[in-house]
Amino acid sequence: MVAGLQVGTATTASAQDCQVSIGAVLSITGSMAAIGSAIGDAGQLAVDQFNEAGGVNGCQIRYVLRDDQGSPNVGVDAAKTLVEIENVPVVLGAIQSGVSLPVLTSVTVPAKVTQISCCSSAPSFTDLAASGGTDGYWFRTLPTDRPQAVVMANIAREKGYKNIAVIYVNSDYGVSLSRQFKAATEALGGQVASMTAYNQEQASYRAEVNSALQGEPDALFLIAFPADGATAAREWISFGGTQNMLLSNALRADEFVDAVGAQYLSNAVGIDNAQVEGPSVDAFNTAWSAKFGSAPNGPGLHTMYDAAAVALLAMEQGGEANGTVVRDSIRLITGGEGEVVNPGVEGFKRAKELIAQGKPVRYVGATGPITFDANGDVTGPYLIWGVKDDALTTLDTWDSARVDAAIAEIDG
Amino acid sequence: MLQALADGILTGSIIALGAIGLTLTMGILRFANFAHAEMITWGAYMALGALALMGPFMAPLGALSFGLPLIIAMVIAAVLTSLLALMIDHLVFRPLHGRPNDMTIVFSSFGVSLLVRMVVLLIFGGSAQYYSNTLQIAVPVAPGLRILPDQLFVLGFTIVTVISLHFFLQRTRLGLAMRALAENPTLARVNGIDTRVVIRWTWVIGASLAAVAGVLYGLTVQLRPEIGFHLLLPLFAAVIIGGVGNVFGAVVGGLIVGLAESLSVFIIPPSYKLAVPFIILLIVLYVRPTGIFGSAHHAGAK
Amino acid sequence: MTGFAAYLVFFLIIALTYSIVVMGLNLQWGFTGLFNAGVVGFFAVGAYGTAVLIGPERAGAIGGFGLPFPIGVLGGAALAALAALIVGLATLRLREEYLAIATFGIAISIQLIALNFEALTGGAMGLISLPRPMLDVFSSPAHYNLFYLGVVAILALVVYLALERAVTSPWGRVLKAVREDETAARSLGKNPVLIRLQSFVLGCTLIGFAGGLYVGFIGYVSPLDFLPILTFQIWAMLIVGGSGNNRGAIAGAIGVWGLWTMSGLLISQVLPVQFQSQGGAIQVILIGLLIVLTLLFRPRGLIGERETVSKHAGPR
Amino acid sequence: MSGHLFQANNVVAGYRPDLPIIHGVSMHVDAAEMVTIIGPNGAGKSTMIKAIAGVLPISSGSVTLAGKDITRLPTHGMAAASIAYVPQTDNVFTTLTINENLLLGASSLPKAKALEQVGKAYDKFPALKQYRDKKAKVLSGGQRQMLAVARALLTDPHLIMLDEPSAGLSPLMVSDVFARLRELVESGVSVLMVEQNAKAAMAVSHRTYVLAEGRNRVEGVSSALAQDPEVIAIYLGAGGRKR
Repeated sequence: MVAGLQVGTATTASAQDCQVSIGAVLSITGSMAAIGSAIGDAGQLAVDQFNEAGGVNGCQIRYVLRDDQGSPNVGVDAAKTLVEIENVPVVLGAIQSGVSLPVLTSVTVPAKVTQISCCSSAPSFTDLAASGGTDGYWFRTLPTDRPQAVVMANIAREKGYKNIAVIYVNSDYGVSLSRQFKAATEALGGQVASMTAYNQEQASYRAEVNSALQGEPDALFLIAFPADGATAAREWISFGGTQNMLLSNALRADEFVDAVGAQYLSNAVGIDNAQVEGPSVDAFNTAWSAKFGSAPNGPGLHTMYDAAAVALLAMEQGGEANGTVVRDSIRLITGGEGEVVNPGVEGFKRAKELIAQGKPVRYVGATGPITFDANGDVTGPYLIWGVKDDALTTLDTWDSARVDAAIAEIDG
Repeated sequence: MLQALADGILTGSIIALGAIGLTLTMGILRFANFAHAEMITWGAYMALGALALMGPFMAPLGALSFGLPLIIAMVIAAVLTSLLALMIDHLVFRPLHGRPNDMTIVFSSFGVSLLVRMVVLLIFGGSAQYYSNTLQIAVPVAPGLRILPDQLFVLGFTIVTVISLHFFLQRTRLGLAMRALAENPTLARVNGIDTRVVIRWTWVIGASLAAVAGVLYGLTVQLRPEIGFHLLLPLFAAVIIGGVGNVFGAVVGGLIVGLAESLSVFIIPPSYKLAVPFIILLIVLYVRPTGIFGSAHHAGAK
Repeated sequence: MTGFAAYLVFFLIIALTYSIVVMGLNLQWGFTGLFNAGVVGFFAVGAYGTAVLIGPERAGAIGGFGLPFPIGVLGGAALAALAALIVGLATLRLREEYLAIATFGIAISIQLIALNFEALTGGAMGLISLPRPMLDVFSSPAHYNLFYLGVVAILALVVYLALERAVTSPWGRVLKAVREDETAARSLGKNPVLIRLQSFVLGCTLIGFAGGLYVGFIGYVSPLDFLPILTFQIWAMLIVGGSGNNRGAIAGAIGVWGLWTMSGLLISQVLPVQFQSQGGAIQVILIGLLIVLTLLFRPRGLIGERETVSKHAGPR
Repeated sequence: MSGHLFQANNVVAGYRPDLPIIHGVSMHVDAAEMVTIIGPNGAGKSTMIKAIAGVLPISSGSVTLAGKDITRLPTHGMAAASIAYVPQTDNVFTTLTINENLLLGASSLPKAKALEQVGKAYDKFPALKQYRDKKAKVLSGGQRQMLAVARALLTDPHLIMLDEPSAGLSPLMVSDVFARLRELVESGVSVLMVEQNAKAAMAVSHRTYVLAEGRNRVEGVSSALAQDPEVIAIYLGAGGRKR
């Protein structure tokens, strides 16, 4: 604690004469605590790298991370202090849609501050943006649930699963993804045996597992976060459930594989929205491993990094730390035909040079190429992962074209 | 159905263990201790810490997922949980005893429960942990019924504990003194019973049972700082169903709650399962506030 | 208006909303000695009740009546009263701690309903795009916040004055009599159970009313708004401010909420990111310690009730 | 004055330290003596006996037994100090068996000695033996009083204090209880009791204290006081009827 205080003071003291802050509201404690602090680290990594590359407009960037404790009233208050007291032009976060939404509607949009979430996947944001409720200040770096559900339904069809049980976390994420999956599966001629919701942070999900087992399913689609997901998967396997498992994006974490046991996951197939190939992804993965000594396997790391990187590049591009300028600059540095820049100190240096020369930049991030649509949503490529030799491996990739084709097949 | 019955009995037996400790403290110390559930959490985590310090030195016993180290860890956890309970009693509950509003002490236990949970969170972190990472596969014992060897151990251990406690309360002088104190503290003192000593032992027994419940619970589920908190309502429901102060009642109450929770999934979605103890509690309070085995003395009625 | 002033307005809206909750709890605990362990449950009932009554129509859902905000808030408060009546009738004739246990239980159950009864509550997604009263009238969000602060402040003042009148009225004296000496109250021909029920239901009505005001300000309601920690925070406000005193209740709401937000700010400033994960736990520990230490060393809080009543101090 | 078995000097006591009910009462009991405390309702009789039995705190004054100061002794220490106390109501553990009730009375003794004493109690009160393993709630009022006295005697106390032993009993039972107490005194035990039934109590006791408003009012030999016109007028007028 004392050491911590000193470190904190030292960091502040070493800042250059000018400083800009960017804010983050994440669940460091509370129900998302297990994934929250690593996501916080991902944001910090981007900021550190950008500072090393020279900062934004010559100013050092201060990364102000606030804990929402998984609770909207705390999150809204945290965001309000960031906006009013820290004067941040950008708020990153939150993790849960239930926190991001009130932050958006009652803090960032009224204050004309840009909000970029790494992790909130609820479809309600798209509706809100489409109806003009966000004034364009809302962005998210992870795709909505729909494409994920469609890809997953396709994989189930490829695998020949006919009768699939769905166990999902009872949160906006789980509810939305499970529904989209059911619709997509049924559109593709498959059948969903049962839909079982579970409440977070329970010590046991035996009742839910028993209930899902009733329909004698030939496969399980588990939509969960790593800790709860491991409990559910362990009980599922323990009580004789099939090892033909489909796993949602949030389960791509070493923690999950370790807790369940790799030997039970040889038939499991998971999905994630990060691209695994290409120099931009490698640049992030290498930097992460160098800094934290482990592979960046966990939900939200790539998307959080990109959220922070996009915010910083937009601040550089816009030339001033102002929410509206950032909002308008984001589209300049993501889509378009500019020179590709990658994550990492070198990438950011190059971007700063190009921006200084007035040349267009196109950021290709830890999740691959990013293009925000009018509602602030991205559609991205997907990767299909599995577990081989006790470790997460990539089995397949779906590029954007393939995803779009799959969606088109269903919308037919 | 069969599986749900078996699961209900197993969950019920763990609730019963925790509820015995709660019913004893509620009966003898005369207040609803909201921090009792946190004793369960504390005990479970102390065993985890003890296991980590001991390191693996013996293979699991038979088909079970654990060996002697866990039993030793359980004893250590019981001791550490007793110490925590005595410390809390000394620092908080005893000074508050006799305040004008006797609910002050109940409320303070509410605050204490928060503190203990957060300290566990601070020490051990919020992520889920297991005593053993190896996954145990349930053994099919009948069509539609699978049981984990650990669960059988838990059931057996609970039965042995309940019987031992019964003999302790019926056959020993300390047990007799505890029952006397539960009925009439003044008369107990007049009879030469040092109630402070009995209260101390009550904390030790209640906390040890909570620690054992925590360890056994932790065997079949994952450890998280909230495990005790989530058991709080089932525990209170079991105590009130069985009648406050009634050990046998707490066991039956625990089984009723466990079975009701487990069987409820046939009627309502599993996500409402946590409300089941509350519904039962409300019904009991409306129909028979003294609980099934409650005597008029410890009755809920004023 | 930006910067600190804007934050202060925002902060006060929330703090004064909570002060109404604390005054409701004060009626129950401070004046009647009832331990409500499910404050957040009744707050949630008021909030959801309001949201359902004022919210826009949703496909395949119950509610969406689009009623005017004042009717919504009163409806939410009435629903909270109903929930209190159900719990109160079951427990108030029993030992005191049964109320504590039952209120604890109903808070958990209400949260489950909020999370799972999607047709009514929007489930995990919550209810969004709730109309905020008179939003169109104001030119900027800052002005609107100032207006809303005025509304909340006036309502808090009205509640304060009404409660002050109530507790000094004959009814209020009976309340205290019931708290102090039930047998004596009974011998005066007062039915203590009925008196306690009145106080409990009225307190929960106020708590529910504040829930409605919260919804009107945030324009959104989700199960995450009603985590059990809020119950602790409200209790800390009451205990620290001084139970049995409505001015203490208001001071406690502002003080503790300020302490809470400032400690959060401080933790984010001084703790490096690798220690941040402990920050929330430290904040909660501070609240817990605040409650326990105040109970032990300053049982009447900062501005407590003047001691006019007997103490039944008995040896253990 | 130091020759008395039991002595209370200027005792001030009450339920709250700042609101004393007893304002400096003194009394004494000699060996093998039976002493009664009477007084109108609210005189503080029960408070007095509770205070000297250690159930209520004494804020000033002193209490000695056989010359030893027992003023600040905790309640549970009284039994070991050879004082037994039988409360007026709730004086048996109704949820425990008769045998367990008796065993509890011997809590301050070693286990073997306790069993021996319980055996003796059955010899002394054979009527209790048939209920040995029954819960005490099945007993009648008189039987409960008998059990309470039997239990109080298990430690062979020098002094036994009783709070209204005749309360709620039929006249026949009352005389039986008083006869029993008289036998005790004859066997060498001292008795101090509070009584509403002043006439009957004074008839069996050696000396009587009359309390009023928490103070000593009158004291003296029972037979003499029973003739005292003042006492008769105030307390015995209608055969010790309640005010």
